[in-house]
Parts: sequence; structure tokens; C-alpha cells
Amino acid sequence: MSILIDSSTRVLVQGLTGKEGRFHAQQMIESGIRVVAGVTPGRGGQQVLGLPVFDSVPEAVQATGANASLLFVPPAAAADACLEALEAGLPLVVCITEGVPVHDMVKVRAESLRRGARLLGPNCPGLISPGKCKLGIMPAGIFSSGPVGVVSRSGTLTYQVVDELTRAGLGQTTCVGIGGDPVLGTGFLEILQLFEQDQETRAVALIGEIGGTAEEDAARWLQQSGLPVVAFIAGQTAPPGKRMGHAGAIVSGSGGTARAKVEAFREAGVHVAETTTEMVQELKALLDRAP
Amino acid sequence: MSILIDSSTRVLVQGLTGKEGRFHAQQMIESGIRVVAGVTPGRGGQQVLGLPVFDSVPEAVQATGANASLLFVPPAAAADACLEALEAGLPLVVCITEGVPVHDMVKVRAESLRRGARLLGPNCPGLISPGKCKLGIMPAGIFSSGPVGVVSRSGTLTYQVVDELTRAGLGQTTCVGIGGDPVLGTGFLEILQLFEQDQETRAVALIGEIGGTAEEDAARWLQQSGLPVVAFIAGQTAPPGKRMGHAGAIVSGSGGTARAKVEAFREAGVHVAETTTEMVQELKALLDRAP
Amino acid sequence: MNLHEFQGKRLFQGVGIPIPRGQVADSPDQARATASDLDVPVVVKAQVHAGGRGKAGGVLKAANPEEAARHASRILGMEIKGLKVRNVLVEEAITIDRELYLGFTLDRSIGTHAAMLSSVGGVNIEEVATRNPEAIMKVHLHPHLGLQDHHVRRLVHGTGLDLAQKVALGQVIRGLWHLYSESDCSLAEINPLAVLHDGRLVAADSKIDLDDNALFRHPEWLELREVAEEDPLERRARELGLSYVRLDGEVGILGNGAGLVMTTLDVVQRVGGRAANFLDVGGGAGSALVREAMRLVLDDPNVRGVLVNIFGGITRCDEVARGILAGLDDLDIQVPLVIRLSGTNQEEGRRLLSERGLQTADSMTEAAARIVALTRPGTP
Amino acid sequence: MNLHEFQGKRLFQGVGIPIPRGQVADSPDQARATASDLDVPVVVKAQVHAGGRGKAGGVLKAANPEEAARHASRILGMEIKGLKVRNVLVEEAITIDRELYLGFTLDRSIGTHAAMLSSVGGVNIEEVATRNPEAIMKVHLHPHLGLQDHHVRRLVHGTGLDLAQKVALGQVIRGLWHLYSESDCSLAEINPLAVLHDGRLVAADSKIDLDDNALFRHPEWLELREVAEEDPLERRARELGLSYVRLDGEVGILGNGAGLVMTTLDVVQRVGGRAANFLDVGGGAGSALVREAMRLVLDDPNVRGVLVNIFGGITRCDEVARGILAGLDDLDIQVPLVIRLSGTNQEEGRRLLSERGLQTADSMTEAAARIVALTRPGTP
Repeated sequence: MSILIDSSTRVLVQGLTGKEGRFHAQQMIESGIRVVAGVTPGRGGQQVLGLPVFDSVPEAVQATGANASLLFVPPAAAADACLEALEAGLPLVVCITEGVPVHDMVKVRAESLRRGARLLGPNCPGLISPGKCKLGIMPAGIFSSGPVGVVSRSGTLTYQVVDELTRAGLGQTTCVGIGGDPVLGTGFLEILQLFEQDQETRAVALIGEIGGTAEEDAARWLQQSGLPVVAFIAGQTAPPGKRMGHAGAIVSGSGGTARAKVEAFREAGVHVAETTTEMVQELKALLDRAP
Repeated sequence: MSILIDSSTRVLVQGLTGKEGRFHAQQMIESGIRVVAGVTPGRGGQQVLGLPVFDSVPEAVQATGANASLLFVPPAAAADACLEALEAGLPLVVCITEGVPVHDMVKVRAESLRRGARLLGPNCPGLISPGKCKLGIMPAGIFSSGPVGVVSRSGTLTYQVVDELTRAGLGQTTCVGIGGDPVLGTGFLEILQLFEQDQETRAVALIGEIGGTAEEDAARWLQQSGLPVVAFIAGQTAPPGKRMGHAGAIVSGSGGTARAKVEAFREAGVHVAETTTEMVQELKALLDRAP
Repeated sequence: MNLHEFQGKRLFQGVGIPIPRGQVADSPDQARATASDLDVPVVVKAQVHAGGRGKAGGVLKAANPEEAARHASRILGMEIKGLKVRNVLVEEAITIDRELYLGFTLDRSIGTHAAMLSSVGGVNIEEVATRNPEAIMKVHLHPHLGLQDHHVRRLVHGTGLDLAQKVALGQVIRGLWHLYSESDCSLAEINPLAVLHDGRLVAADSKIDLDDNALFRHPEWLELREVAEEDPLERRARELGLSYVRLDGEVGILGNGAGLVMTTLDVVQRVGGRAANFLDVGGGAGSALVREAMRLVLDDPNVRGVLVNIFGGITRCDEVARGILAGLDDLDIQVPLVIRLSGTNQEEGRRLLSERGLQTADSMTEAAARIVALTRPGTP
Repeated sequence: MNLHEFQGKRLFQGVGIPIPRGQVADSPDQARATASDLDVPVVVKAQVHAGGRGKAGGVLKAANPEEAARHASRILGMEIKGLKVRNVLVEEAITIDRELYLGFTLDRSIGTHAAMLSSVGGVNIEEVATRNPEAIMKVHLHPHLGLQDHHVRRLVHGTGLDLAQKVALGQVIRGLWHLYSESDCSLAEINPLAVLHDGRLVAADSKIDLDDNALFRHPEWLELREVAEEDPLERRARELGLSYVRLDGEVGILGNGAGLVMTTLDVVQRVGGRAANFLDVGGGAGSALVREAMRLVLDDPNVRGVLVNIFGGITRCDEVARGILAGLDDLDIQVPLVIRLSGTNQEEGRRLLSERGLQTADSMTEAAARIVALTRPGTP
């Protein structure tokens, strides 16, 4: 099992004809993902990487039965592209784009909630269920199939953890990058809830960072859930008031500190690892203890 | 049984201190309805008709446990008042106000749908479950309890029908005025669906009129529902392009004609009465035939 | 409230939608002056709320200012579908290569706004919808977020215009949406949206309907109404807060509640008569308003009898009766009167009327039959 | 992008929020001229992105133009929390009766905007939230519909102001919301919102943070940035499209991915060092950008050694290695370098480095330990 995507996912790439879109679509196709179409306004009728390109999402969906969209669209057009995908009825929309204005995302997020769709990102690496499907930009080679769910606000740091997991013989059910922006389509909490429902996910690696209270919200829920989770928080030493790369990674005033997040997890009985290596060891221990 | 309201309904009146609000609240109180509070901005702390007045809906709800709101608010403030009631979490909001701009209602309607709340109106007489509860302005005296559900776009015409029903010994479960505006919180279809679920409603009087396609939508659904319905359409002789009193009662181009509505009902096997008297006779026949 | 073509075009200008150069005129002299200012062949167009102006001779081309003046003097004062022409629009004549249709309106069935673009313009959009539905692109807009870029792209997509024209069309679409949404329009149409010989897009006509209920947000509309023709009785009704529509029958109608009044009209026709008007006095009308309503109904010279049909809810029958009696006292009523009075305080109302010798009918149908018998042509 | 007080107040003026009369000045002469124009006692305020200006002596009252000039010459060039003062705001002195707080910001926890009004202003809103939470009214706004009238009513409700002041406060709230929503603010605060002795409301200070990601919608912001102080290295990084934050340690950091770089900083501190910067080269960086990033890190005089930590995903390790080698060629590197290189094309990258005698570390922790050992104070 996996969450959100599986081998039946039919992927549409919005922004397929751009440099990034084309590169990652090719990566996906090469690893056997069912990419079925691309959308680039004004480029309808062309073929790219052997895929039909459409001018609009509704056309693409109608012609190809796509049921998930992956967006590589410039920041100024990203909100519009997300709304187009949602309006076309796609149940899963993954926005890779970094630099989307936060006021735009407030609107898009509300619309995805209104429609009961799942929006991931923006500013995220996407998600992957090793061996089944990938909607994203992560290097598929480091992933392996197994019992660990991974959910993270970060890209490269996730690859670091996954690489260590795979080397330690711990494969993954699904790895979800929720994104590094202040307003996200989907938070830790919703993904944890999906992992809880997933039969194959036996432990979860949660990779958080400074800024916001998504980790605290997740911790509160974990307090009364049986889901085995190991957490890691990046940015323990980041100074307040400075944005650490991600638009959302900022300690503002007294809010969003690593310490508050660590404490919330500890209160919920969730182990917080000090290093990625410790995280992997702890997950292994959790899985070994489990029946 | 009844739909939407019953004797546990705790009514909040927005605009209680106005002339209309006060008059109808008094009528409701006199017929034993549980009116628990009023809201008029700037009048918080006062007492009107023995009811506490609050400045805002959330305050009123918190203090009195109101679970439905009835609005007598001037057109320019009606949308805001509806949004306030919806945001305060009220599951049922009835907007009596006539003359609300239609662009406002597009927004308010979408918000009530988003929240899964029930908005009735605007430009409606409200609803009544005889002997149990009334949220509206209809003269309670002509109503009686019994097996007929009534749903209507009109006020006085409904009283005409109900008066005849009551005289014929046919009481009502709930009578719902959905309102005479082009954009309404709730349409015929949703009310019919509620009547279908209601054990006590054994037949339904549907009072439609020219304009829009709400009757046609209802007819389409009725085609595959077992709900016994008799329909009546006002405005058979109205000329096209003229607004007949209700903002929504207009034949525009070839759309919204009485003929199209009558045909839709006949196709669905629904009897369309030529007069209110025939409507009542037909309902009586339906009920007599029923087991 | 419907706007005249020239009023709508002024609003277009405000949102950057290109229109032909021109000016409204209410006299041949003004028309001549405008044509002379424009210094090109012009079109003189009757400003009237009726379709088929062209067929009625209300749109004429003029090669020079003198001809424009002559056309204007012919069109001004003309009646088109019963409406008198008080203004003409004098515009540069344009050479149209192709006609499109663009409109924003409410889709009542789903309670949100819709945009429609047809690659066949200049004709009735409903006809196109019936005969050639694939020529129309209809897009529903988000009730809160409104028109988005992807909607614009979908609209322009199948037009077959070249890229620069699509960009221009996108600007027109955004401009018309801005107008529609910011000005509380019930309808905003450009038909035809002309593609000129030189490739430019120009709004060749305008059709704007403003939501009267939103007047409080747009005090500037009052000025637009000044020039909109309006039936004098309908105007008086509006000022009284009454809902009145003039019809072409002979039975004057006065009732309470739109649905009941519509039904009254229907019943009158069923029994062989025709209503002279729709008049809803609204809920809770007092005697003074009822008297004014009586006067309004009677001021229509076609009225040969009056049917009063009241079902009292908030409205009290005794108040209505007092209003009718006041009317009898004040007005010189020469036509028969049939009254049906039921509901709140009906006994008191009927008693007041019977004191003055007026009998009430027992039902709507009976009342309709009686007034139709009394007003049937040939009846003295 | 944070705005200076005077910049924020200019924006306030544009949306009808009352502010004290005044003018920004960058010299004592200008300050004197402004005070003389105002012709009343003034306040001279340092324009700098730091709290506690008053305590630092950056806000001084002046009874006359000469005193204003003296204060300006004292404040201009002053350092407050490490930031040099380049401008002062010279404003009429106001007599404050009461201070409120008004702010709009994002509530990240529910992904929508929130309005906050505190009846205790002039102090840190977070302190009020902790000590005196009932003094704050917080209202969440609809993600699409934004601020509604009922929100405004709820905000002004508990202020204890009189009716006219509540109306004025409502206008300020609407104005600030307009600014916040139309200008893509992440934060818009008036603190204190002063109630003057004569009853008027005036924005006595401003705090505006604009969302850098929305710059494409607001080309006018570029001008605002001109006067905003900015670290020269941070500016260069921005121009290169790199995410760089200057810190106060000695270990230069270069990595890819915000989470990984933050973690690198954390690990460096765990093993006893302190990072000199945060630098994320982003995804898929080519060798030229890596070289520029190297230069940037080395241009900080506090850097005593550099830790490169790359986990290649889209980023290819061979490209990174080439960038580092180009840096070695072009730049005169006097400090030790420790490199950790894993992921896509790691073999090729490591081979390129080892050809030039550079050894890579096997893990992030090992790399951190090594660079900290090499840069420990006392190390030559």
C-alpha cells in the first residue's frame, strides 16, 4: 500500500514544455511512471517526450484520463494553474514551484479544501511511493520500498534521511514533501492521518523545521494516536527574524522556535532525533520492537 | 417529524430592534416559538420583547445557544449579516430581506455551501413546521399539522394554498418558502430531498413560478424519486422580459417559461395543477390512494 | 435597469474596451456637428431598448454631415416596438471582417457567474446556442474568485484569432468582467464584438443590465436612469415602492405578493379576460398605499374594471378595505370593482366594505369570473 | 522586505490612515528645514529596522528647528543593534491619550489572514498576548472574501472608544486591510495607533513587511528597497538568486536545500563551532553558480574555514566539484575547506576533487567535526 498515489496514478504535467518540467517528466517516464499528458497554454497539439501537450487542463483530463497533476509553472502563474487543475476536478495537485506569493496560496488552499481535493506544496519536492509512482523531483534511485512513511518540509534533507534509511535496509511506503512555504495545501497532520490508515506504513519519519506551528499541531494529534513516529527538527541554531532559505522557515517573535516543536513532540511521547543518523537508528529500533 | 426545524430550534433574530424584526419576533413569541436572542450592532445589552440583544452573532450564540438565525436586515447589510451568521457556525440561516444585490448572494450562497450550512432565501417568507417551530413571517393561524410538505418560491400564494389545504383537512409537516430571487441559498431540489427523507411527509405541494430552471432541475430528480408531488406554476400568462414582482420571476429570452416547467414536470410524471384548488384536490387524492 | 447602447459604451471606455468614436445626439443639428467632427462616414443609431432596430429603420449609414442630420431627423421621434426614440448615437462607420459575441451573466441554475464567448456574433446568442452550440464557449466563474487567467485562455482558445488578437480579446474579456463585477451587472454583453478589417477588436454594440437592488452602491446610476425611457406609470409605481408592470389587457389588477398576483393574471386569462397590469402592493401595505395603488391602476386608460385580490398575511384586510374606500371617496371611479379579501382581519375588512355596499367574492376564481364578465368587450 | 517607518506611513497616507505631519531627512539641515516648515515641536526618529529605538537614544523630542538639527546630527550615523541609521523621520510631536495596537498578518496555523486589535498598544503584541490576552481581539478573515463589516464591528467593539472614534477606527481598519491585501503584505501593523488628546486617531508608527515573492505584481517596491538597508553580501546573494543569511560565527557554509543547510548549521554547533552564514545554492546549481557562491562565503572576513555539504538530487555532484575547483583557481583561498559530497554523480565529483588532492568527508557529522577542528580559535 501507499498513500495518495499508486501504480494507477495517471500524471499530468503542467508546464511540461519548460526546462524543469521537461527534465523531471523525462526522469519520471524513465522510471516507468505513467505520465500521460502535458499542459502549456499556447502549445496545444505539440508532442513533447512523446506526450501530447494540451492548452488547458480540462482538455488534457478529458483526452487522457489524468487523475493527478504536477506543476512546474512560474510563480506568477502558479496560483492560476493550481486553480485550473482544481476546477478541472483533479483530486491531487502537486505544486513544485518555489516563490508563489503567500496571498495567492491562501486563496488556492481554501479552494482545494472547498473542493475536497488534495493540494501538495507549493515549494515542495512532491511525493513518491517507491516502485509504484512518483509525482515530483526527487532522485528515485535512493528510494526503496518498505515500511517507513516519510513526511517532510524539506527536499534535500529528506533525500539525506531516505538515503540513510535505504542503506539501513528500511524501505519506504510513501515519502511526502509538504513544502517549505508558510501556507501549504497539506500539512503534517493530514499526511500522518493518511499514514495511520495505511496498512503497510509501520513507522513514520517526520522531518520538521523552524517556523509556524505545523509540528506542534501534529504533536497534539500524535498524543492520542498510536502511530509510531520519530521526529527531526532542522534549524535548532537559526537566529530569530531570519528566513532560512524556505519562505516558511523563520522564527518570528517567540513563535516557530525549534525548542517549542521539540517540546511538543516530547510531550506527545514522540522521540526527537538529534541527527539524521539517530533518526534512522530510532526508526529501526521502533520497527524491531513492533510485533 | 418535520424538516430543518423542530421544537428544539433556538431562534436568533438578526435585526430584532427594527420595525419588521420586532413585529415578527413578537408574533413568533406569541405562538410559542423559542426565540432566544436578538442581534443589532450597537444595541448590545438592551432588552427587546424580553429578549437579550447582542452586538454580534458569535456573542449571541455563545450566550444563548441559538442554533438558527432569522434575518430582518436592510438589503445593503444583508450579505454581511448572513456571512456573520454562517461564520458563527449557525447551521440554519433564513434571510427574509428583499432587495439583496444578486452579486452579494452569489458570494453568500457559495459560503453557505462551503460550510455545509443551510441558507434559506433571501426574499423569502421563511419556514414553518406547524405546532413545532416557525422561522419566518407567515401568519401561523392558517397552518395546521399534517402529512403535506409545501415548498414554494412565493409568499402569499403559499398562504393561499395552505389555507385551502387546512380547510380541506390536510395539515402540513413543514412549509418552506425558498424565496423569489434569482440566486437562492436553497432550491426546490434540496428541500424535496429532505422531504423524501422525512417519515411524516406523505405528499408535497411544489409552488413554482416563471424564471430560472429550479423547477426543471427538481422535475429531473423527481423522475427517479418515489416522492408524490403536485406542482403549480405561477406566471403562465406573464410576458417575456418583464420582472413580475420577484426579482427572479422573469422570462429571459427563451428561458424560464412556465411552459418549459410544466412540460418538465409532466415528463417526470408529476401532476401540474391549473389552480390552487385543483392542487389541493389532487394532493387529497394522492394521500387517499397511498397505503 | 437596462442601459442604452451609448451608456454601455461609455462604461466600456472606462474599462479600456475599444469602441468606435462617436457621440450621442438628441437633435439633427447635434448629429450633424458630431459627424462633422468625426470627419468620416458615420452610422446613426436609434437609442432604444428594443431589438431589431436595424430592420425597423433605426440604423442608417451617412456619407456626410448633412446626410447624418437628415437620418437623425428621421429616426428621432420614431417609434420602435412601441418605444419612442429620443436619442441617436452618431458613430464612425466601421468595416467589420468578423463578428464575435462576448457576454457575462448569471447562471441561475448553479448560482454563479458565467462567461460566454461565441465565434458567431451579431445574432441572438440563444439562436446560436440552439443551432450551433459548438460555436459557444461557456465558462463558469468561481463565485468568490471570479475570472481567472485560465478562464480567459479557455475563452479565447477556439476563436481562430491570431495571437495578437487573442491578447487583445483577453484584455476585452478582463475589462468586461471588471465592469460586470464592479458595477453589479446582471448582464454585460458585447454583440457584436467586431474584428475590423485592420485586425483591431471593437465593441460595435453594448447591452448592459444593472441590478436595481445594487443601486445603493452606485449612486451614479441615478443619472443613467434619467435618460432611460420608462413608462410613466411604472415610474410612479417605483417611486411609491410598488411593483407594477403594464400589460396590454383591460382588467386592472391589484394584489399582494408576486406569486398571488401572477396567479391572478393567469386566472383572469383562464376565464377569458386579459390583465391590464401586474401590481403587487407588497407585504403589510397600509390604507394610504392601497389608495395610491388604486389610483395607479385606474390611471391606465385601457382599464375597464379592477380586480382586487388580497390574501392577508402581514397585510391586514381591514387596512386594505380602508384603502379601497378612501379610493372610492377620492377618485372618480367609473369602472366596476370586484374584491376578494381573505386572511388576516378578513371579517373586519369585509364588514367595512359591505357597509359601503361593496360585496366581496368568496374565491379568486369567482372574483376573476365576475370582473371578466363585467369588462368583456361590448359590456357598457 | 521590511519597510521603514516613513515608508509605511507613506503607504498609510495612500489608504486614508491619518499620520502625523512630517518628512524624512538624511541630514541635519533637512531636519531643521522640516521642523521649521512644521512650525511646532517635533520628534526626530531614527529610521532603522530594529526594535527599542527609543531606549537606544534614537527617538528624541525637539522644541525648535535648531534642536531638531542637533538631534538629527546625533542620530544620523548612529548604530542601533548593529544597524547604521541613514535617515530620520521628523514629525510633529503628538499628545497621546491612549495607545492601541492594530495589525493584519497571516495565521499560518489555519492558512488565512487574521486581524488583531489590542486595547493595549505601544508595547510588543506578543507580550500582551502572554500577560493580558483578554486585551486582544483576534479575528480570522475569510480566505477569499477577506475583511467584512461584521469583522470590523467585532474588532472595534471592546475598545471602549466613543461612537465617532469607533467609526474612525473602522476606517483605519478598512484602510490597513486594503493596504495589506492589495500590497501583498506579510504583516501590516500600527503600533501604537494613538488616540490623541483631541480625540483623533493617528498612526504613530508603522511596521510593514512585504512578501518578496509578490514583487512581480508590485514593480514600485524596487524603489522602496533602494533605501532599505541591506547587508552587501545578502544583496549580492539575492542578485545571484542564492539564499544567503549572514550569521556571526566563523565557519562558512555552502550547501543545497534549506533543510539540509539548516541541519548543517545545527551539526556544526553540536560539534563546537559556529556558522558564519546560511547559504543554499538551490536545486540543480551549475558549476558557475557554485563558484560564485564560494566567493560570496569567502568574502565574509569572519570566515575561518568553509564547509561544503551537498546531497545531490537534481544537483549533480560533478557540477559542484567543478565549481569548487573553479573557485580554487580564481579565488585566493586562504582558509581550510572541507567537502562532503553525496548523491547524484558522487563518484565523478569525488574523482574530480581527488585529482586536485581534495579529500571528501564520508558524512555530514564527520565533515562538520573536521572543519570545526580546523577553524577552532587558536588554530593558525
